[in-house]
Amino acid sequence: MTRISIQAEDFDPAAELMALEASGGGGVASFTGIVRGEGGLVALELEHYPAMTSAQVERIVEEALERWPLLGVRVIHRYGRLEPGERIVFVGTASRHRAAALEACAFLIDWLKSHAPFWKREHFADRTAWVEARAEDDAKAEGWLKPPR
Amino acid sequence: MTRISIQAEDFDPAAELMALEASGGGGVASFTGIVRGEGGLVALELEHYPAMTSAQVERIVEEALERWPLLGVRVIHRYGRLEPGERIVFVGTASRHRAAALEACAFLIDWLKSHAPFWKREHFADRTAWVEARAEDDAKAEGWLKPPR
Amino acid sequence: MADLKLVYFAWVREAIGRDEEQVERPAPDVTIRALIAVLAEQGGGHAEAFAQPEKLRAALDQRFVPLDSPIGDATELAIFPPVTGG
Amino acid sequence: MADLKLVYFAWVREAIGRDEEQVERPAPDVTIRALIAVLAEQGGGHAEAFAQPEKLRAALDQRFVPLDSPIGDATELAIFPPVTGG
Repeated sequence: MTRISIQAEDFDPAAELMALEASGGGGVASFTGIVRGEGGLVALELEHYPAMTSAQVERIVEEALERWPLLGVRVIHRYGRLEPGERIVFVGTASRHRAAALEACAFLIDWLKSHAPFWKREHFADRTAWVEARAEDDAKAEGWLKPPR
Repeated sequence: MTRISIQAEDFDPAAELMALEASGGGGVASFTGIVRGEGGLVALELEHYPAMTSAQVERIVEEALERWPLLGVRVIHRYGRLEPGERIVFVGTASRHRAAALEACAFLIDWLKSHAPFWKREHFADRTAWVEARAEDDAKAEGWLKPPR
Repeated sequence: MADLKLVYFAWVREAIGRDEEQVERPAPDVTIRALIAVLAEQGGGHAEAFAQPEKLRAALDQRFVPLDSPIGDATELAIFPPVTGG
Repeated sequence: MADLKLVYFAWVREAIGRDEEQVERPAPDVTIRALIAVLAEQGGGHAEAFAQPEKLRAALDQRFVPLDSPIGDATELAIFPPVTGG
Protein backbone atom coordinates (compact mmCIF):
# COMPACT_ATOMS: atom_id res chain seq x y z
CA MET A 1 0.00 0.00 0.00
CA THR A 2 1.51 3.29 -1.13
CA ARG A 3 -0.43 6.51 -0.85
CA ILE A 4 0.67 10.12 -1.36
CA SER A 5 -1.42 13.20 -0.64
CA ILE A 6 -0.48 16.82 -1.20
CA GLN A 7 -3.32 18.71 0.42
CA ALA A 8 -4.36 21.88 2.22
CA GLU A 9 -6.52 20.01 4.75
CA ASP A 10 -5.39 18.58 8.06
CA PHE A 11 -5.07 14.82 8.43
CA ASP A 12 -5.48 12.21 11.14
CA PRO A 13 -2.22 10.42 12.02
CA ALA A 14 -4.21 7.85 14.01
CA ALA A 15 -6.16 6.72 10.97
CA GLU A 16 -2.93 6.53 8.97
CA LEU A 17 -1.25 4.41 11.64
CA MET A 18 -4.21 2.02 11.76
CA ALA A 19 -4.03 1.52 7.99
CA LEU A 20 -0.28 0.85 8.18
CA GLU A 21 -0.70 -1.57 11.10
CA ALA A 22 -3.16 -3.49 8.97
CA SER A 23 -0.62 -3.94 6.19
CA GLY A 24 0.70 -7.06 7.92
CA GLY A 25 4.12 -5.77 8.86
CA GLY A 26 5.97 -6.42 12.08
CA GLY A 27 6.57 -2.72 12.59
CA VAL A 28 5.17 0.67 11.77
CA ALA A 29 7.30 3.81 11.97
CA SER A 30 5.97 7.33 11.62
CA PHE A 31 7.04 10.92 11.70
CA THR A 32 4.68 13.86 12.06
CA GLY A 33 6.00 17.39 11.55
CA ILE A 34 4.32 20.15 13.55
CA VAL A 35 4.54 23.94 13.09
CA ARG A 36 6.66 25.37 15.89
CA GLY A 37 5.49 28.64 17.37
CA GLU A 38 8.84 30.19 18.11
CA GLY A 39 9.87 33.83 18.00
CA GLY A 40 6.32 35.07 17.85
CA LEU A 41 5.42 33.15 14.71
CA VAL A 42 1.78 33.74 13.83
CA ALA A 43 1.55 31.40 10.85
CA LEU A 44 3.57 29.53 8.28
CA GLU A 45 2.59 29.71 4.64
CA LEU A 46 3.61 26.87 2.37
CA GLU A 47 3.70 27.37 -1.37
CA HIS A 48 4.47 24.47 -3.70
CA TYR A 49 4.82 23.62 -7.37
CA PRO A 50 1.80 21.35 -7.91
CA ALA A 51 2.83 20.04 -11.33
CA MET A 52 6.11 18.89 -9.80
CA THR A 53 5.37 17.91 -6.20
CA SER A 54 3.38 14.72 -6.66
CA ALA A 55 5.65 13.38 -9.39
CA GLN A 56 8.74 14.05 -7.25
CA VAL A 57 7.26 12.48 -4.14
CA GLU A 58 6.16 9.43 -6.14
CA ARG A 59 9.69 9.05 -7.43
CA ILE A 60 11.25 9.19 -3.97
CA VAL A 61 8.70 6.75 -2.56
CA GLU A 62 9.64 4.36 -5.37
CA GLU A 63 13.26 4.76 -4.39
CA ALA A 64 12.41 3.90 -0.77
CA LEU A 65 10.53 0.81 -1.99
CA GLU A 66 13.60 -0.26 -3.92
CA ARG A 67 15.91 0.22 -0.95
CA TRP A 68 13.86 -1.28 1.86
CA PRO A 69 11.40 -4.19 2.03
CA LEU A 70 8.31 -2.10 2.79
CA LEU A 71 4.71 -3.25 3.00
CA GLY A 72 3.21 0.21 3.20
CA VAL A 73 4.19 3.85 2.71
CA ARG A 74 2.03 6.87 3.45
CA VAL A 75 3.13 10.44 2.72
CA ILE A 76 1.00 13.50 3.42
CA HIS A 77 2.28 17.03 2.88
CA ARG A 78 0.15 20.08 3.51
CA TYR A 79 0.37 23.46 1.83
CA GLY A 80 -1.28 26.80 2.52
CA ARG A 81 -1.48 28.71 5.77
CA LEU A 82 -0.67 26.74 8.94
CA GLU A 83 -0.62 27.99 12.50
CA PRO A 84 1.69 26.88 15.33
CA GLY A 85 0.73 23.44 16.60
CA GLU A 86 -0.74 22.38 13.26
CA ARG A 87 0.57 19.33 11.44
CA ILE A 88 2.55 19.95 8.24
CA VAL A 89 3.79 16.58 7.12
CA PHE A 90 3.38 12.88 7.84
CA VAL A 91 5.48 9.93 6.77
CA GLY A 92 4.47 6.42 7.80
CA THR A 93 6.12 3.14 6.83
CA ALA A 94 5.34 -0.49 7.53
CA SER A 95 7.74 -3.39 7.19
CA ARG A 96 8.40 -6.83 8.58
CA HIS A 97 11.70 -5.40 9.81
CA ARG A 98 11.82 -2.55 12.28
CA ALA A 99 15.09 -1.16 10.89
CA ALA A 100 13.59 -0.99 7.40
CA ALA A 101 10.51 0.86 8.66
CA LEU A 102 12.56 3.33 10.72
CA GLU A 103 15.22 3.97 8.10
CA ALA A 104 12.76 4.41 5.25
CA CYS A 105 10.75 6.82 7.39
CA ALA A 106 13.87 8.90 8.15
CA PHE A 107 14.94 8.77 4.50
CA LEU A 108 11.57 10.03 3.26
CA ILE A 109 11.23 12.86 5.75
CA ASP A 110 14.82 13.98 5.13
CA TRP A 111 14.10 14.07 1.42
CA LEU A 112 10.81 15.93 1.83
CA LYS A 113 12.48 18.53 4.05
CA SER A 114 15.34 19.15 1.66
CA HIS A 115 14.19 18.38 -1.88
CA ALA A 116 10.43 18.59 -2.19
CA PRO A 117 9.42 21.73 -4.11
CA PHE A 118 7.91 23.60 -1.16
CA TRP A 119 8.70 27.11 0.00
CA LYS A 120 7.86 28.40 3.43
CA ARG A 121 7.05 31.94 4.45
CA GLU A 122 6.89 32.92 8.10
CA HIS A 123 4.27 35.40 9.22
CA PHE A 124 4.96 37.42 12.35
CA ALA A 125 2.77 40.13 13.85
CA ASP A 126 4.69 42.87 12.07
CA ARG A 127 6.42 41.27 9.11
CA THR A 128 6.71 38.22 6.86
CA ALA A 129 9.87 36.51 5.62
CA TRP A 130 10.65 33.64 3.26
CA VAL A 131 12.57 30.90 5.04
CA GLU A 132 16.05 30.33 3.67
CA ALA A 133 17.22 26.82 2.86
CA ARG A 134 19.51 25.32 5.47
CA ALA A 135 22.69 23.59 4.38
CA GLU A 136 22.12 21.12 7.23
CA ASP A 137 18.98 19.72 5.64
CA ASP A 138 20.80 19.19 2.36
CA ALA A 139 23.57 17.37 4.19
CA LYS A 140 21.03 15.03 5.87
CA ALA A 141 19.50 14.13 2.55
CA GLU A 142 22.86 13.70 0.80
CA GLY A 143 23.82 11.26 3.56
CA TRP A 144 21.28 8.86 2.09
CA LEU A 145 23.18 8.71 -1.19
CA LYS A 146 25.40 6.21 0.58
CA PRO A 147 24.00 2.68 0.71
CA PRO A 148 21.58 2.19 3.63
CA ARG A 149 23.11 0.97 6.87
CA MET B 1 6.90 14.40 29.47
CA THR B 2 8.32 10.92 30.00
CA ARG B 3 6.04 7.97 30.57
CA ILE B 4 6.78 4.25 30.70
CA SER B 5 4.23 1.45 30.96
CA ILE B 6 4.85 -2.26 31.18
CA GLN B 7 1.39 -3.75 30.86
CA ALA B 8 -0.65 -6.72 29.69
CA GLU B 9 -3.36 -4.53 28.17
CA ASP B 10 -3.45 -3.19 24.62
CA PHE B 11 -2.84 0.52 24.06
CA ASP B 12 -3.96 3.22 21.65
CA PRO B 13 -1.09 4.61 19.53
CA ALA B 14 -3.36 7.45 18.41
CA ALA B 15 -3.82 8.76 21.95
CA GLU B 16 -0.07 8.49 22.52
CA LEU B 17 0.69 10.45 19.34
CA MET B 18 -1.77 13.19 20.33
CA ALA B 19 -0.06 13.59 23.71
CA LEU B 20 3.37 13.79 22.06
CA GLU B 21 2.16 16.30 19.47
CA ALA B 22 0.96 18.49 22.34
CA SER B 23 4.44 18.53 23.89
CA GLY B 24 5.36 21.52 21.71
CA GLY B 25 7.94 19.81 19.54
CA GLY B 26 8.49 20.31 15.84
CA GLY B 27 8.37 16.59 15.24
CA VAL B 28 6.98 13.38 16.64
CA ALA B 29 8.47 10.01 15.70
CA SER B 30 6.95 6.67 16.63
CA PHE B 31 7.44 2.98 16.21
CA THR B 32 4.77 0.35 16.87
CA GLY B 33 5.73 -3.32 16.93
CA ILE B 34 3.09 -5.82 15.83
CA VAL B 35 3.01 -9.60 16.28
CA ARG B 36 3.67 -11.23 12.92
CA GLY B 37 1.65 -14.30 12.12
CA GLU B 38 4.21 -16.25 10.16
CA GLY B 39 4.77 -19.97 9.96
CA GLY B 40 1.43 -20.77 11.52
CA LEU B 41 2.05 -18.83 14.71
CA VAL B 42 -1.01 -18.97 16.95
CA ALA B 43 0.22 -16.70 19.72
CA LEU B 44 3.29 -15.15 21.23
CA GLU B 45 3.80 -15.28 24.97
CA LEU B 46 5.96 -12.65 26.60
CA GLU B 47 7.45 -13.25 30.03
CA HIS B 48 9.40 -10.53 31.79
CA TYR B 49 11.27 -9.77 34.99
CA PRO B 50 9.01 -7.20 36.60
CA ALA B 51 11.44 -6.10 39.31
CA MET B 52 13.97 -5.30 36.60
CA THR B 53 12.01 -4.17 33.56
CA SER B 54 10.76 -0.77 34.66
CA ALA B 55 14.06 0.23 36.25
CA GLN B 56 15.96 -0.80 33.11
CA VAL B 57 13.61 1.03 30.77
CA GLU B 58 13.76 4.15 32.94
CA ARG B 59 17.53 4.06 32.75
CA ILE B 60 17.60 3.79 28.96
CA VAL B 61 15.02 6.57 28.60
CA GLU B 62 17.25 8.76 30.77
CA GLU B 63 20.14 7.95 28.47
CA ALA B 64 18.06 8.97 25.44
CA LEU B 65 17.19 12.25 27.19
CA GLU B 66 20.90 12.89 27.77
CA ARG B 67 21.80 12.18 24.15
CA TRP B 68 19.02 13.99 22.32
CA PRO B 69 17.06 17.18 23.05
CA LEU B 70 13.69 15.52 23.60
CA LEU B 71 10.46 17.11 24.78
CA GLY B 72 8.58 13.87 25.25
CA VAL B 73 9.21 10.13 25.42
CA ARG B 74 6.59 7.41 25.66
CA VAL B 75 7.41 3.72 26.00
CA ILE B 76 4.82 0.96 26.26
CA HIS B 77 5.76 -2.71 26.37
CA ARG B 78 3.20 -5.46 26.72
CA TYR B 79 3.63 -8.88 28.27
CA GLY B 80 1.45 -11.98 28.36
CA ARG B 81 -0.24 -13.77 25.50
CA LEU B 82 -0.47 -11.84 22.21
CA GLU B 83 -1.98 -13.01 18.95
CA PRO B 84 -0.83 -12.15 15.42
CA GLY B 85 -1.78 -8.59 14.52
CA GLU B 86 -1.71 -7.42 18.14
CA ARG B 87 0.59 -4.58 19.22
CA ILE B 88 3.57 -5.52 21.40
CA VAL B 89 5.54 -2.35 21.85
CA PHE B 90 5.34 1.38 21.25
CA VAL B 91 8.03 4.03 21.34
CA GLY B 92 7.16 7.67 20.70
CA THR B 93 9.45 10.68 20.88
CA ALA B 94 8.92 14.41 20.44
CA SER B 95 11.61 16.97 19.74
CA ARG B 96 12.10 20.34 18.14
CA HIS B 97 14.45 18.55 15.74
CA ARG B 98 13.27 15.76 13.51
CA ALA B 99 16.61 13.95 13.55
CA ALA B 100 16.57 13.87 17.35
CA ALA B 101 13.03 12.46 17.43
CA LEU B 102 13.80 9.82 14.80
CA GLU B 103 17.18 8.77 16.19
CA ALA B 104 15.98 8.56 19.79
CA CYS B 105 13.00 6.48 18.65
CA ALA B 106 15.31 4.06 16.80
CA PHE B 107 17.72 3.95 19.74
CA LEU B 108 14.97 3.09 22.23
CA ILE B 109 13.35 0.39 20.12
CA ASP B 110 16.72 -1.19 19.33
CA TRP B 111 17.49 -1.27 23.03
CA LEU B 112 14.09 -2.71 23.98
CA LYS B 113 14.44 -5.44 21.36
CA SER B 114 17.92 -6.48 22.47
CA HIS B 115 18.34 -5.63 26.15
CA ALA B 116 15.00 -5.38 27.92
CA PRO B 117 14.42 -8.43 30.15
CA PHE B 118 11.69 -10.02 28.08
CA TRP B 119 11.52 -13.57 26.79
CA LYS B 120 9.27 -14.67 23.99
CA ARG B 121 7.69 -18.05 23.47
CA GLU B 122 6.00 -18.94 20.20
CA HIS B 123 2.87 -21.05 20.26
CA PHE B 124 2.02 -23.06 17.17
CA ALA B 125 -0.88 -25.47 16.71
CA ASP B 126 1.25 -28.47 17.67
CA ARG B 127 4.18 -27.14 19.69
CA THR B 128 5.68 -24.20 21.56
CA ALA B 129 9.25 -22.91 21.41
CA TRP B 130 11.24 -20.23 23.21
CA VAL B 131 12.61 -17.70 20.74
CA GLU B 132 16.40 -17.58 20.61
CA ALA B 133 18.19 -14.25 20.83
CA ARG B 134 19.45 -12.99 17.49
CA ALA B 135 22.98 -11.69 17.22
CA GLU B 136 21.65 -9.13 14.73
CA ASP B 137 19.58 -7.37 17.39
CA ASP B 138 22.57 -7.13 19.68
CA ALA B 139 24.61 -5.63 16.86
CA LYS B 140 21.93 -2.97 16.25
CA ALA B 141 21.93 -1.96 19.88
CA GLU B 142 25.73 -1.98 20.16
CA GLY B 143 25.85 0.37 17.20
CA TRP B 144 24.41 3.05 19.48
CA LEU B 145 27.48 2.89 21.73
CA LYS B 146 29.08 5.16 19.15
CA PRO B 147 28.22 8.84 19.55
CA PRO B 148 24.95 9.73 17.80
CA ARG B 149 25.27 10.95 14.21
CA MET C 1 7.58 26.25 -32.11
CA ALA C 2 5.46 27.47 -29.19
CA ASP C 3 6.64 30.05 -26.71
CA LEU C 4 8.38 28.93 -23.51
CA LYS C 5 6.29 29.00 -20.35
CA LEU C 6 8.07 30.39 -17.30
CA VAL C 7 6.73 29.73 -13.81
CA TYR C 8 7.94 31.43 -10.64
CA PHE C 9 7.68 30.59 -6.95
CA ALA C 10 8.20 32.22 -3.56
CA TRP C 11 10.12 35.52 -3.59
CA VAL C 12 10.99 35.15 -7.28
CA ARG C 13 7.26 35.17 -8.01
CA GLU C 14 6.77 38.16 -5.74
CA ALA C 15 9.63 40.17 -7.23
CA ILE C 16 8.39 39.58 -10.77
CA GLY C 17 4.80 40.19 -9.71
CA ARG C 18 3.28 37.21 -11.51
CA ASP C 19 3.37 33.45 -11.19
CA GLU C 20 3.86 32.68 -14.86
CA GLU C 21 4.49 34.23 -18.24
CA GLN C 22 5.24 33.22 -21.82
CA VAL C 23 8.51 34.30 -23.44
CA GLU C 24 9.82 33.90 -26.94
CA ARG C 25 11.57 30.54 -27.16
CA PRO C 26 15.37 30.88 -27.31
CA ALA C 27 17.57 28.60 -29.42
CA PRO C 28 17.73 25.09 -27.86
CA ASP C 29 21.33 25.47 -26.76
CA VAL C 30 20.71 28.64 -24.75
CA THR C 31 21.13 27.90 -21.05
CA ILE C 32 18.76 28.86 -18.26
CA ARG C 33 21.47 31.14 -16.89
CA ALA C 34 21.80 32.94 -20.23
CA LEU C 35 18.03 33.30 -20.61
CA ILE C 36 17.53 34.85 -17.19
CA ALA C 37 20.44 37.23 -17.81
CA VAL C 38 18.59 38.47 -20.89
CA LEU C 39 15.32 38.76 -18.94
CA ALA C 40 17.10 40.68 -16.15
CA GLU C 41 18.03 43.32 -18.70
CA GLN C 42 14.34 44.24 -18.89
CA GLY C 43 14.90 45.84 -15.48
CA GLY C 44 12.13 46.09 -12.87
CA GLY C 45 10.97 42.91 -11.20
CA HIS C 46 12.98 40.64 -13.47
CA ALA C 47 16.21 42.53 -12.71
CA GLU C 48 15.48 42.22 -9.00
CA ALA C 49 14.50 38.54 -9.10
CA PHE C 50 17.44 37.47 -11.25
CA ALA C 51 20.13 39.74 -9.74
CA GLN C 52 21.88 36.88 -7.92
CA PRO C 53 21.67 33.69 -9.96
CA GLU C 54 23.48 31.76 -7.19
CA LYS C 55 20.32 32.19 -5.11
CA LEU C 56 18.15 30.60 -7.80
CA ARG C 57 17.25 27.06 -8.67
CA ALA C 58 15.45 25.77 -11.73
CA ALA C 59 13.37 22.93 -13.09
CA LEU C 60 12.75 22.04 -16.73
CA ASP C 61 9.48 20.24 -17.30
CA GLN C 62 9.23 19.58 -13.53
CA ARG C 63 12.73 18.16 -13.11
CA PHE C 64 15.41 19.96 -11.09
CA VAL C 65 18.31 20.96 -13.36
CA PRO C 66 21.44 23.11 -12.95
CA LEU C 67 21.20 26.72 -14.17
CA ASP C 68 23.75 25.90 -16.85
CA SER C 69 21.47 23.38 -18.53
CA PRO C 70 20.41 24.22 -22.09
CA ILE C 71 16.67 24.79 -22.32
CA GLY C 72 16.35 22.42 -25.28
CA ASP C 73 12.75 21.72 -26.23
CA ALA C 74 11.30 21.95 -22.72
CA THR C 75 7.81 23.41 -22.48
CA GLU C 76 8.00 24.71 -18.90
CA LEU C 77 10.88 26.37 -17.08
CA ALA C 78 10.45 27.02 -13.36
CA ILE C 79 12.67 29.49 -11.49
CA PHE C 80 12.60 29.61 -7.69
CA PRO C 81 14.71 29.91 -4.54
CA PRO C 82 16.17 26.76 -2.95
CA VAL C 83 13.29 24.70 -1.60
CA THR C 84 12.57 24.82 2.13
CA GLY C 85 10.59 21.64 2.57
CA GLY C 86 7.93 20.87 5.11
CA MET D 1 23.25 -13.27 56.69
CA ALA D 2 20.03 -14.15 54.91
CA ASP D 3 19.81 -16.79 52.23
CA LEU D 4 20.25 -15.83 48.58
CA LYS D 5 17.10 -15.58 46.49
CA LEU D 6 17.36 -17.11 43.05
CA VAL D 7 14.84 -16.23 40.33
CA TYR D 8 14.48 -17.99 37.00
CA PHE D 9 12.91 -17.07 33.69
CA ALA D 10 11.85 -18.68 30.43
CA TRP D 11 13.21 -22.19 29.77
CA VAL D 12 15.51 -21.98 32.80
CA ARG D 13 12.40 -21.58 34.96
CA GLU D 14 10.70 -24.44 33.14
CA ALA D 15 13.67 -26.81 33.43
CA ILE D 16 13.98 -26.13 37.16
CA GLY D 17 10.24 -26.32 37.62
CA ARG D 18 9.92 -23.22 39.80
CA ASP D 19 10.30 -19.47 39.34
CA GLU D 20 12.28 -18.84 42.52
CA GLU D 21 13.99 -20.51 45.43
CA GLN D 22 16.21 -19.67 48.38
CA VAL D 23 19.71 -21.16 48.61
CA GLU D 24 22.34 -21.00 51.31
CA ARG D 25 24.40 -17.88 50.71
CA PRO D 26 27.90 -18.69 49.37
CA ALA D 27 30.99 -16.74 50.39
CA PRO D 28 30.97 -13.25 48.79
CA ASP D 29 33.80 -14.02 46.37
CA VAL D 30 32.04 -17.05 44.85
CA THR D 31 31.05 -16.27 41.28
CA ILE D 32 27.68 -16.90 39.66
CA ARG D 33 29.34 -19.46 37.39
CA ALA D 34 30.73 -21.35 40.39
CA LEU D 35 27.40 -21.28 42.24
CA ILE D 36 25.42 -22.69 39.35
CA ALA D 37 28.04 -25.41 38.82
CA VAL D 38 27.41 -26.50 42.42
CA LEU D 39 23.63 -26.33 41.93
CA ALA D 40 23.92 -28.39 38.72
CA GLU D 41 25.47 -31.18 40.78
CA GLN D 42 22.06 -31.65 42.41
CA GLY D 43 21.05 -33.21 39.09
CA GLY D 44 17.46 -33.11 37.81
CA GLY D 45 16.12 -29.77 36.63
CA HIS D 46 19.12 -27.82 37.87
CA ALA D 47 21.53 -30.04 35.96
CA GLU D 48 19.44 -29.58 32.83
CA ALA D 49 19.02 -25.81 33.20
CA PHE D 50 22.68 -25.13 33.97
CA ALA D 51 24.28 -27.69 31.60
CA GLN D 52 25.47 -25.03 29.16
CA PRO D 53 26.48 -21.88 31.02
CA GLU D 54 27.26 -20.12 27.72
CA LYS D 55 23.51 -20.11 27.06
CA LEU D 56 22.78 -18.35 30.33
CA ARG D 57 22.72 -14.73 31.40
CA ALA D 58 22.44 -13.29 34.89
CA ALA D 59 21.41 -10.26 36.88
CA LEU D 60 22.40 -9.38 40.44
CA ASP D 61 19.84 -7.22 42.21
CA GLN D 62 18.21 -6.46 38.82
CA ARG D 63 21.40 -5.45 37.02
CA PHE D 64 22.84 -7.52 34.16
CA VAL D 65 26.26 -8.90 35.12
CA PRO D 66 28.70 -11.40 33.59
CA LEU D 67 28.55 -14.97 34.89
CA ASP D 68 32.02 -14.52 36.31
CA SER D 69 30.90 -11.79 38.68
CA PRO D 70 31.23 -12.56 42.40
CA ILE D 71 27.84 -12.69 44.10
CA GLY D 72 29.01 -10.38 46.89
CA ASP D 73 26.18 -9.28 49.15
CA ALA D 74 23.45 -9.25 46.50
CA THR D 75 20.01 -10.27 47.72
CA GLU D 76 18.60 -11.50 44.38
CA LEU D 77 20.31 -13.45 41.61
CA ALA D 78 18.38 -13.98 38.38
CA ILE D 79 19.37 -16.67 35.88
CA PHE D 80 17.81 -16.68 32.41
CA PRO D 81 18.45 -17.19 28.69
CA PRO D 82 19.55 -14.21 26.55
CA VAL D 83 16.64 -11.78 26.40
CA THR D 84 14.51 -11.74 23.25
CA GLY D 85 12.90 -8.33 23.55
CA GLY D 86 9.56 -7.19 22.24
